[in-house]
Amino acid sequence: MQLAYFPGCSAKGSSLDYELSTQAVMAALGITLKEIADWNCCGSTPAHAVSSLLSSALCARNLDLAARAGADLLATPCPSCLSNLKATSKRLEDASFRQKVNALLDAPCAETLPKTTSVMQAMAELVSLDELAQKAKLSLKGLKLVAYYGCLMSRPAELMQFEDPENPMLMERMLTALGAEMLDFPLKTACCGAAFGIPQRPLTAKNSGRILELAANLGADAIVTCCPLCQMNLDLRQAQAEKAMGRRFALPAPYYTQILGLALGLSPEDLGLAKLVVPMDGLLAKLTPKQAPLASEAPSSEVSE
Amino acid sequence: MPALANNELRIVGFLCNWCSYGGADTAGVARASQPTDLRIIRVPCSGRVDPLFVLKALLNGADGVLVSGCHPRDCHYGTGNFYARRRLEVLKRFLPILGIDPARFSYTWVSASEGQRWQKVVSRFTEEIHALGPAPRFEAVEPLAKACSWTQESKGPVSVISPELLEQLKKAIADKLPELDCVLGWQEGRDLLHSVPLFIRSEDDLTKLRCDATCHNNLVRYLPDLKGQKVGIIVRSCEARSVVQLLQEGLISREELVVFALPCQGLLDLPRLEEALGRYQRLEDLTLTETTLRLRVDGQERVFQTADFRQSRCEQCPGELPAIADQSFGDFSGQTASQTLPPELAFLDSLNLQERMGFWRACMERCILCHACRNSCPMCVCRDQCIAESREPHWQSAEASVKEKFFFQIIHALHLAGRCTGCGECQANCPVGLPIFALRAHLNRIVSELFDGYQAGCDPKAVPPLLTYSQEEAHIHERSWE
Amino acid sequence: MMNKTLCLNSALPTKDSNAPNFSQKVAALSQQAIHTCYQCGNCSAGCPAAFAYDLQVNQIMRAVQLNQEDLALSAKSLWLCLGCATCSLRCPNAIDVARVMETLRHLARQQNKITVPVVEKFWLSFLNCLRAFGRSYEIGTMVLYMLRSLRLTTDLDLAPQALAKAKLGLLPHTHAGRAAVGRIFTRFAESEAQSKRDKEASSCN
Amino acid sequence: MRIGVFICHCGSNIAGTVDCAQVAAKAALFPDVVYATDPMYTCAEPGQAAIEEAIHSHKLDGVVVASCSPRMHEPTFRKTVERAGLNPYMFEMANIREHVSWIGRDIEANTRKATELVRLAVEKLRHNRPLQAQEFPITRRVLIIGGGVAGIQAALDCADGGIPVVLVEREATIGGKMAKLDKTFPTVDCSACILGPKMVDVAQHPLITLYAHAEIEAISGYVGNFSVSIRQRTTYVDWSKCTGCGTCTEKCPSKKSYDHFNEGIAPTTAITIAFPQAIPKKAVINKDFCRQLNGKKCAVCAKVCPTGAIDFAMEDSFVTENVGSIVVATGYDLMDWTIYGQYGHGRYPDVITSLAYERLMNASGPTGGHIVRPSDGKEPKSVVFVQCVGSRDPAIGRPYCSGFCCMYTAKQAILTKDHIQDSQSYVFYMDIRAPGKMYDEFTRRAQEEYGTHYIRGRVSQIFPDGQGQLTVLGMDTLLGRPVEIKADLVVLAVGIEASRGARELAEKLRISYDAYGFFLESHVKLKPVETNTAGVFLAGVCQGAKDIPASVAQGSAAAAKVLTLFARETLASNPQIAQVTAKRCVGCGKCLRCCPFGAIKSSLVKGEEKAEVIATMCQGCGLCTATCPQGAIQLAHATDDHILAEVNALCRL
Repeated sequence: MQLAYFPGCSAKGSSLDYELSTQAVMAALGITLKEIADWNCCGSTPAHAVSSLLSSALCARNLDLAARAGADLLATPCPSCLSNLKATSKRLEDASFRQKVNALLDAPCAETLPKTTSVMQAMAELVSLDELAQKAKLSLKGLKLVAYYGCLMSRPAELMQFEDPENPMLMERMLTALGAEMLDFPLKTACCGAAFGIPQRPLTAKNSGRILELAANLGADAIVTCCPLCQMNLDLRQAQAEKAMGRRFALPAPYYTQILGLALGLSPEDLGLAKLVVPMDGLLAKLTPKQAPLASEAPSSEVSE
Repeated sequence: MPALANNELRIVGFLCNWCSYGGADTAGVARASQPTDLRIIRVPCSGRVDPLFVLKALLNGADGVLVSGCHPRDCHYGTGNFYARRRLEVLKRFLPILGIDPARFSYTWVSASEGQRWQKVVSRFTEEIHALGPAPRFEAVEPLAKACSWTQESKGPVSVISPELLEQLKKAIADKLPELDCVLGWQEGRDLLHSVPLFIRSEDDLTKLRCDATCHNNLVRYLPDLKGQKVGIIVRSCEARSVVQLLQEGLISREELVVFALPCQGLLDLPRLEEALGRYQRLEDLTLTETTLRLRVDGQERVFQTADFRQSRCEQCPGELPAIADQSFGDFSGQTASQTLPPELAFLDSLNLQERMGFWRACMERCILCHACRNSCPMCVCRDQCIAESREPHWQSAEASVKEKFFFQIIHALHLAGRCTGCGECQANCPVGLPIFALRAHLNRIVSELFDGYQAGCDPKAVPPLLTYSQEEAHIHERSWE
Repeated sequence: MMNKTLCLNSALPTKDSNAPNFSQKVAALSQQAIHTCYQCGNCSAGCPAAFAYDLQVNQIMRAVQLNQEDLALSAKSLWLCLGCATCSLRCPNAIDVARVMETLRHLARQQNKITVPVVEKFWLSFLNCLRAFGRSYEIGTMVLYMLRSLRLTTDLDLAPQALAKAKLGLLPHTHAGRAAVGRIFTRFAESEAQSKRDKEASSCN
Repeated sequence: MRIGVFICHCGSNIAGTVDCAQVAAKAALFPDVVYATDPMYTCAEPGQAAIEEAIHSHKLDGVVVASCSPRMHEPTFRKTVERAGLNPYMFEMANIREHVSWIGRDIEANTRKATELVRLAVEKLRHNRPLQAQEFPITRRVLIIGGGVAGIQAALDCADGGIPVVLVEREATIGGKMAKLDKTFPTVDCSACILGPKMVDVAQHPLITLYAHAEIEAISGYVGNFSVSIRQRTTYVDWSKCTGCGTCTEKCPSKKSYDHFNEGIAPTTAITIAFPQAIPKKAVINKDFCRQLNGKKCAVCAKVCPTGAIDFAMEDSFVTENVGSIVVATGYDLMDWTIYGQYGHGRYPDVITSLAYERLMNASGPTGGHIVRPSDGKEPKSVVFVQCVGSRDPAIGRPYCSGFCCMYTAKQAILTKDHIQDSQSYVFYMDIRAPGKMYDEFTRRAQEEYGTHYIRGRVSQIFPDGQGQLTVLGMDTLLGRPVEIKADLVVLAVGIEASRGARELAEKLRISYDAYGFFLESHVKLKPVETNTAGVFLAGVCQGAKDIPASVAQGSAAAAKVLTLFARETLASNPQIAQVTAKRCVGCGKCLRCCPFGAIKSSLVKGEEKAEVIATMCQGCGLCTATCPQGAIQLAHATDDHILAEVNALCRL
């Protein structure tokens, strides 16, 4: 299976571990990610904060590259990139807006642009929970986790078309299938403070703090993330959040791909675990080998070692 | 859209008293501004709206007609709008064959509480009618003098009844005759090529009986008049379907009927044959085989390939005989369905709306209002009570304008919706050769599309689709006014 | 400004003018039915940045309804909005409030009402790097931002961690598309300048 | 014919945008019109007198009034012309207000349109013939659907007025929502104490037949003579034997049944009697939870029942009742609030509905009236009430106000303080709607005497804080600050919707309903109890949100309508019915097949089959007229000629 892939800038910088683990997990699941050549930044928040036109022009170039490479579906791990790509596709339905965007590009973008999706949804689409569970080497049994999606994965709801916008359950389904105990986490779509960590630190520290606090109160071993920016706020900036809330969390905030990767038996190096600021050592220790399926349930084709 | 004062178009609305008229009141109470073009006629129920009212309005100068009733399931009378939905949908699809833009007619459902929806409906409909502009007037359109080709490449042979089979039939009739008041068949008319109906009352009459491909008259036309008598009838596929339809409608009674069925491969198209023959004094002899017709005319031998003169109607014959025969004669296996588009209809389909109206305009100039089409139709059961000629109700004025003549054709066609068995007698009997069967063929096509391939005259137990309804219509989709 | 009595009459529509008032303008640009807001406050109740706002989201909506352009566009809140769209998700009148906020931000920028300059400086630093390199360049953005905002110690506390974990790429990515992105920015700047000139020309007439 | 035309100004309602004098002047030129004028108010007493006067002085034999909708004043003017000696059906109306003056401002266009509508009416009137109503006997019994407080009131009033009543209730007991309430506002008196006696009266009244645990299967007929098929849903208990002793409910081993009456706050047994004051006080088996009915061996109830009333083989049965009138009082249900993900989709046990809270406070409820948290049985100290959950929320398609939530929320806040002295209540509201007698004072008391904190704003999210409490994120729009409250219990004032099955019932009754399933009254202001189907009346919340006093008042109003209808032995039929011209009829029976009322039969006329209309059954829809190809059956005053005259008046220029 092949999937056109837009990694987004963070993948090459601050969230290199997300990129490593995404690549590793997808490979383990038999899906090849085909990075579109020569892609550029989606513009992130600053571009659309300044102008929808600028933001859409930057995204349109990427969509156009993907279309010319023959993709009809483009996946990205980053919710922020996805949000910009989807918003652009929507805006381009308006002919006059499309004209304005085309005027900013070197050449008008292709008539038919690929649909866009998150790597998470594409994975769920291509690999069933049963298959996932079957491919697992280690069990997550005994792990208490909360899944944290952030805002952009599900909002705006009409645009993102991701699960129940108030209570998405996709990560829960995946991780439960691998044996983890998923705690009901009411703040799973609350905002972490986004990119304001730099210009307005209290905004980010307080919001991330609130999220971490609830996860800690619920007794979670880790807060599982899927967005580079959220992950940075919850992990790298966790100390800032602790300061704002006046208490210590020491709560690991791995990417869901890192947890999936562990269950699939991939090595911590392949998954970039060393890049996590809050270490996962305690959690790693809890992993157990998957119980061998009962003889009657074992797939006949499997060769016993 | 505020229509400009002097730019108003003529839009007629038929609104049911209980829902839509109330909805329009609700819109008024809410001061929901609307274009002023629409004039509302209050009717008790959308089911009261005879599609002919809509056509009357459209032919008489309305630029648009809107019918609105209660939402399906909410009819004040329970089921009126279910019937309306079927009839009005058939009407909407019928309009294009007349050359009328179907967008000029719309029907919808608005409840008494839906003032806003009513405002939207009126505004949208008025806007659409304005986009179309004033409707072309039938009496003012340019006549389109274009000949409609009736010929059609024929594949099949025509019917020949062997002397043995004919004898078998005669014997069977003779056996049954004592219990019957009469038996309907055919006999030679003014010459060997032209048949007329034969009312067999005695064995002597039997000697005159003929049943070959020249015998085209649909005998079923006489059956309703003979109600109360015990009658036998010789049928082929087309007559059989007419019998079934009349049985369905309760206009003849099965107990009073004895059906003698004959197989049929096809009939000869007499008007075309006459044209090929030219004027003649005497037809001296006729020999018919399945493939050739030999005539001795004024001492001259003429030979025709029957395939060239097979009635186009026989190309669309569904073939199979409905199961109503009391006695069957001969081999029915050769009857196959071919189901091509009637040539008249194919011709009209090839024209655009404007051309179609022009074409009918030219036709109606030639119509002499002789009513032969109606009188030969086995389904025209109103007889002397045809609304085209009555004072009360007064549907048609006595003037013989093209518009009134056209309206007569529309009455006949719409009264046949879901009932026409496609025998083609209307057109065959037209003295000026107007392709009026196209109207019926189009209606049959609509009925088949809307009601799961329904064909009139196939099943004696079926309920004609316009005399029933279903709560959810599979093929009728209400338009959205968004 | 916050405590000033507002004169609502100044926003009366003029009879002979067809020009849309502020509320209608925002409604048109954001494609949202501003007038349906009935001030339930649900947007503010769920807003993660509300504690930092000078004017709450529902108050900004109110200001727009009453055509208080200056009040709405001068709100610092516009620049503190995280764009998380919680307000839009829960608005009982289905107003995409986040989109209204973004529209107001665009309008404020056009009028040079940048009431929280550090935020804009951060954005511009990001975009400058993007223009130069085609992809975001975190260290570059930080350096530019620190120079612009004169906040030279921003996130200094994180630097050891970030560097140790190699969180930030020290060099910008190199890729062929950077020139194409640069051209997008150039054309965008031209089109902005042009529309500004057009606006000035029309207001002179 | 001599026709008089009256173009009403309706004050400025019509004259504001229609040149009435000009319309009258043009109307005077229409065929057969001998008199045309434009009075100020035609429907007022002087206006009607002027019509009568004109009929006499101008020897009119037909009248056209152009004014408001005929749905409003057609009956008024029919009586007017009748007083002047004309047949009431020699009258037509043109609607130049709702359909003209109120929907456009262009005087020129409106005047032209009004003139054409008058022309239409004149042309129609020219085809009118005098019609005579027939008298037909009526069944003086009434069916009341729904045994809530509105239905109970209507039943008692009708029965006290001497009219036999058939009362059909879907649940196993009458009493409706009111029976579930603890106290009622604004007097805080006990709901059971004021409703209970009325319920007993229903049970004991000799003229009331009660079918509980029953539903309406089908309705046919028309005003004066309805035939109603009632489905008696199986209870698996023979009620003729059941004494309501309750032994079965004590012994039933299946104790996990969902308790509908108690809104599910605690489980109950599979065989139940809804509550101690239930009427009828009979047991019912819940099929979903009964062991015996689910293939397990049990039948404990059958063993302990002293009268042998348990019947596991019982099936639904049907009864037919003939009545002359119907009162619909089907009430409401709560909307499904679990669509709100931000309030937890229903997965937090301590977020409950206001109706469940009533059962929690009620002394006859499962907790014996002790307010405790469903999650851990602890007494809550901090209680948050959230109003407008599912009301005034256009985003979920419910823009309407549920009417009584503000009041009961205030009551619940007061009662909370009464129950738990050291508790604090918070109410999130958007507006306090308290316009009734003593209502506003009541909401003030909740704040002033009971210290309830009223916070103006909606709640964005409710979630468990992981430490045993719920976090409520709200907004105080008056303070301009978001607020956060730690709550032990959250009570949602869930919006109402039309009772489940209301739409299907409306279809059976042939009455209309609005976009939200509430039944449509004939006129919002002037006919709030009537429906568009003669003989069918509305009472209570099924027509729209209202509180107990208003429901009771409407129940009495509906009863008054029934008694008015039954004040006579016979009813006059609508003479605007179908008529057959036997000569034209070919006896094809197409009309018989379509008639929705079975009002056409086939009869032999001179040996030929012809259609014949049964006058008292025909309701005048005209479907037959549109169906008959010969035009042999014509609906009086909507004949083909009437409608053709109207079409021609509009189209033939």
